[in-house]
Amino acid sequence: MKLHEYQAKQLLREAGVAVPAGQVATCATAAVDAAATLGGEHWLVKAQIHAGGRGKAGGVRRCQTAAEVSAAAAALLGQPLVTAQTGAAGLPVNAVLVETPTAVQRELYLSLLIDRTAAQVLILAASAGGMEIETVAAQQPDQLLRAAVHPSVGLQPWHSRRLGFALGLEAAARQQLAQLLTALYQLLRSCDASLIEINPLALTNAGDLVAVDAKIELDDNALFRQSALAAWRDVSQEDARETAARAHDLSYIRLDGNIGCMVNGAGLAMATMDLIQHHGGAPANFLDVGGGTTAARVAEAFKLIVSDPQVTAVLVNIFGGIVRCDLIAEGIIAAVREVALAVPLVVRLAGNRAEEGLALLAASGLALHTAQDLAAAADLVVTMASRQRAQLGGRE
Amino acid sequence: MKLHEYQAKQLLREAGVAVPAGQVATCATAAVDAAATLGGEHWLVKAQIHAGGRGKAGGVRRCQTAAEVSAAAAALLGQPLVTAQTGAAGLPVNAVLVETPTAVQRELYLSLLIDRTAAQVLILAASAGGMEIETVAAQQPDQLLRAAVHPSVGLQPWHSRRLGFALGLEAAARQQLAQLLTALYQLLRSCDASLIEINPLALTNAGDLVAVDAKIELDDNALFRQSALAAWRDVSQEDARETAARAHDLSYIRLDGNIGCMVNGAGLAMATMDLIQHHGGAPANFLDVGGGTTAARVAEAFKLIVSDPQVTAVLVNIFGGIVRCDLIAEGIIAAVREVALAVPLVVRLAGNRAEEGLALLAASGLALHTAQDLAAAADLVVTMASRQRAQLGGRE
Amino acid sequence: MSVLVDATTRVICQGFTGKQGTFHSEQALAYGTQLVGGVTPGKGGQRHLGLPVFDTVHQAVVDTGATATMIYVPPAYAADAILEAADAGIQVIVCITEGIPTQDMMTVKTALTGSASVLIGPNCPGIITPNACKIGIMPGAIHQPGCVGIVSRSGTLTYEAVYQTTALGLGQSTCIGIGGDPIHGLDFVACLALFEADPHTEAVLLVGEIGGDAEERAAAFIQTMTTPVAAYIAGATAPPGRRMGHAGAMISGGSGTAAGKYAAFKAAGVKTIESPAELGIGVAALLPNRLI
Amino acid sequence: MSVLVDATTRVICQGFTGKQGTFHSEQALAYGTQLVGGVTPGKGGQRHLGLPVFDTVHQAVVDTGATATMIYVPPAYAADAILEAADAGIQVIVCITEGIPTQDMMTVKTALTGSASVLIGPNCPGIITPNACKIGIMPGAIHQPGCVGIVSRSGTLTYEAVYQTTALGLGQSTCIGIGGDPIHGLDFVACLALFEADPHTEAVLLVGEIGGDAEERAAAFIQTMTTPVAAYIAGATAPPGRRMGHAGAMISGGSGTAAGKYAAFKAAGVKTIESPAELGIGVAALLPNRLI
Repeated sequence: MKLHEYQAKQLLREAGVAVPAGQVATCATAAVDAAATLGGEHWLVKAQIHAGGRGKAGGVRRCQTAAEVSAAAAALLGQPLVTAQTGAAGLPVNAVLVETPTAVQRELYLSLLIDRTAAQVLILAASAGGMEIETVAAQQPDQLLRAAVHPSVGLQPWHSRRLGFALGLEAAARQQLAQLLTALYQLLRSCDASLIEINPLALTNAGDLVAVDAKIELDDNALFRQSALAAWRDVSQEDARETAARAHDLSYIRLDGNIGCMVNGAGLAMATMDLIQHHGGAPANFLDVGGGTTAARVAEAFKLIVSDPQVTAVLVNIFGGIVRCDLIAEGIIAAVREVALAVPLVVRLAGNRAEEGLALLAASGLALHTAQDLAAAADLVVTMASRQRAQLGGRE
Repeated sequence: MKLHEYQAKQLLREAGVAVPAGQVATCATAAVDAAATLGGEHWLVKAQIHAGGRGKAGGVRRCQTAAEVSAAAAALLGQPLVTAQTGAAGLPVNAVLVETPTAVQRELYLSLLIDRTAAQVLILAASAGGMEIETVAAQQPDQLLRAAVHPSVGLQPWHSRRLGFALGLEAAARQQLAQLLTALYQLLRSCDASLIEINPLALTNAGDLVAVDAKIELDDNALFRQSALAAWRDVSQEDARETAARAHDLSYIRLDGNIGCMVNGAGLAMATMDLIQHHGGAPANFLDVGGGTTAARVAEAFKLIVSDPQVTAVLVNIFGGIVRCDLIAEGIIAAVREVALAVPLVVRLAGNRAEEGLALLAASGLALHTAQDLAAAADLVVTMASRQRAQLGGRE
Repeated sequence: MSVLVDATTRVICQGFTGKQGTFHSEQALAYGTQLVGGVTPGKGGQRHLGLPVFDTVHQAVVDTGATATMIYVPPAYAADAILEAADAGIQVIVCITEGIPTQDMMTVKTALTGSASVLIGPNCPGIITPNACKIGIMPGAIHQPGCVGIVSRSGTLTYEAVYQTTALGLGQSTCIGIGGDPIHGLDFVACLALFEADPHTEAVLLVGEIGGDAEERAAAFIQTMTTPVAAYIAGATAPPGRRMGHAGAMISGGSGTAAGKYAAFKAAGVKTIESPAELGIGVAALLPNRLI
Repeated sequence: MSVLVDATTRVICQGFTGKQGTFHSEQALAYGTQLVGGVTPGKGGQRHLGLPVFDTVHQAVVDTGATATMIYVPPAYAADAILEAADAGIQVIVCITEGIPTQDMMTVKTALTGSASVLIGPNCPGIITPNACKIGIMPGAIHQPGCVGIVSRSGTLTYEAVYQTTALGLGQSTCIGIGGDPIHGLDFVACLALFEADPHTEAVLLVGEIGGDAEERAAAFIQTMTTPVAAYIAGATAPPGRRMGHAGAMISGGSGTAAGKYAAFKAAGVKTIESPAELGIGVAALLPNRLI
């Protein structure tokens, strides 16, 4: 789960990390009030969305008057913002952060994340602040500094020496870095974050380290014990279908193709997408109906898939492990009738009671195709999808 | 460094552990006041010394009136208390702890210590409270419960389940045990304790767990960062010579024999004691003058050794590694003159400039014996010591 | 004939009396697994499915001699259950639980470093040696004793691999689902080493997926093996930056892609399988004498 | 010819510009150790003893290719120094510092589990391969290249062992002082395994002392060795419950006694030495063809 910049900065501020003075606003009037409260002669108005690349996309505006603040907020709020990271539709801006600008001497990069291979917290830092860290890693790998934190000892003085000296910081800034790292490590652990990224971390003209931008991602698996943070979830930043899917314990991700998929198991779901592509088609979605698949869930999954107008055929691929394929078949029959499915459907059932399931489908009288073999099912659905698309094309 | 029971209980109380109501007193009047403050009809008056076995030695007295409290405190305070653990001289009682007795249903044993081999905190527990844990380990090894705490995860719920169920505690007491263990583990880590022992841990008639007695030992190496606790050191409980030795960075331990030893290095000092015994003598002390031995330290070491009236001969065994034996020889000459040594002295020097050192000693005109070989030195000092003892015996 | 578990393995179930624990314990018993008891704190002394229930793993081990455990406790308690099993001396710890916080697994994994216990999972189907010992949620019926070792980060996709190798008559020596979480116990390399040492495993089918670098490390290890390995990677069509169901299955910052993993396998001379429909025939190609 | 360090080992010193670091760096250089630089945070870029000073171990490793370090920093900073060296990829970390808090060493030891770095010490004289590489505070002059591997928990008592083996013309392959603290890095078993694997170590002299069970574990390991081992234990006359100088040298609760350790060695068929005057002739007895 991603946090907004203003939420991340609130956590940082509470952890004792220096962040620019700022206030969040959801309307232009509030933005002007915020600027007045902050005082000074310059303000930044920053669009709050769950994606980076805002600067280049016009999502961060520098203002010198209240009128400019008002105009900036009004221009940003209520509109989708398209950045290099959002996709073509962009993400809605429902809040802006009004901040006092920071007088920056140097921009650094700093992040803490969980290194899955080492099973340790990894600190990454680089002199090149403001750049994407992946770009630094690709283009200037020797500029990327790493320091791993062993869980049994936690953060040690050498971590900040290692990074502070390598970043070329003076003694006072190294001291601030030590405090900053301590605070960030504590925060990462206490809020079950999988990532805390400060980019850029500014070394100000006054010689202080200030978190000018901040990104925090939380471990979804740990939200059960982070209820205060879980309440900060902003579903407006997420795909509506994916949110709806989650409500039914379905794992759904929208893709660019036209063949809808319903599969049990994440690995098999990915494999099914690959299979479709291997056979010349393009998957419209990832959809894992989960382990204990029920007829009700199958119905919800169907609704989700066909709610996508790009879908011109559907492939259901269920491997009955513990779950019985005949029960799944009943669920499919009911769902197809309920949603009045208008596109071709290929169902592949294998495993536990697969033959009984396939027989039920065949006997249902529905216009669907069945298969027990993966390759055959893929060939069939790709063919069906092209035919359907051609027909639709013909109707246009 | 050992803490007194009342000090240990203060730390426990601050950590949220249930301990009996009590007050420390250093005179009979204060003891009576303490009893009055505590209220009730019964009090325990417990001698505060750095040793166990107080109960059987009369160091814990049960009183029913203020007069009894006064009498118990008066009887204990200012006197040495001899227990099975103190040695024949006993330890001085300078304080008593006046406590409200606990209505005990069952007595348990619980301790946390550093397991050196596993490099983990080890929790020990046993149903047989009040017994020495070594006795339990020897006589009822299957009654001794162990649970190790890995530093990367700290205390976990399973620790208290493991111990709580095995100790036969009911659900409410298991819950209390979980809180108790959490508090003790935190305390051990935060105060650099090498041992926290609650023996007995009482399960009261009311079903609560109460620390009826408590023993805490701190890691001497960590006292530099535990200044508040280091100030609790009670030198009255330590051998005066050992305390004096520590002030000069000497490591001294009084033994029962008659041959004083001065050695550089702890291992070589133990080996020298063993050597003396191997050659038929008995060492009077362990004395490590340390690594960077100076003439001044050698002089202090000499004073310490000869301040022990049992010493009838002295063996100096210095292996000159980095330190120069000729400088040590000069220190020995000065020290022998300063303390007007009245017992035979054998000096073995080896290593860096040993021959020069031995030559200096030979040229000093002092009545001392030299050797470059360990066995020869040992033979010589054992012979000298017997002869000296015989002469002293003759004079008596 | 197998790795880690066989017909003599004595197994307990943590979370024994819960819904999941009960169901899969019944399945394990029906399959013939030597399930010897289970653990549910507070229910010690009771009996369940005809087997003894214990309050602690330690007591279960003392009383039953169990050396393996399957864990079906909720995510919030799973790390604790794993650590309890390790402390009690359990050698093979199979954690089925899905949704354990990553930081819990981080400290657990550290605590198990250097331990004698092997952790399989979490968020995995478990481990099965056909007709001998089933510890997990996989359907027993699709398995068949045989010569292919299967190791996979996935669940149902593993069943697909099993199904296809069974259909071809190859069967499986042992199948290990190592789980889809970013931090897990046994990794590909460890499983490959076990299969390499097993004289009855004639080929290994590795089923990987996008995210992390476990497949890349496996590729390097396979170069040291004599047993042949075929590998399939799920997620060639997955978009970057999205978590594909499994917490661990995500391409981030351009690393962890299927293309990169396939390239690593090809560079290591590993037989790669491009379609999930060809898992069986892919590994069969390594065993020309096996197919009739 | 030696274990862990030899004439090609490139060494740095942590706490380089301090009094101890300076003195023992001079001694190491005089002995011929390939000391290639040192670390003192804040003094990076300076030169000391003609060698470069670095702010961090990482920078020192990058610039000098060092694979070993000797640490002379105060106790409060020593754990941090060890961890910094390990993270920088130093293979042999020798920590001389005495007085490190036990809990610091507890977490450090845990953090090094599974690491590629070997820790010697703390509170130890260090390691020396005669006429090749001296890392520590031992007097170089008493050593002589030879066939006896020496491993010891003590300082000056190790010198005594060296002195006696040199006097007999046996010399030493490598001498390792593992340190007198209750929690330390390399233990007897690890050192014995290294000596066992070294073709030039013909016998091992083990110098133990009271406290802990390291000698008992060593006795069990020696039964698997082909290289003969002689063992001496200091502290036969030490009273129980007293810490004999070394933080680790204490008999507690009747365990860790010299008698118990001797019994373990005898039960394992190890040659035991009862007098510290016979360290040399004790190990020489294992090498009948060596003495003229």
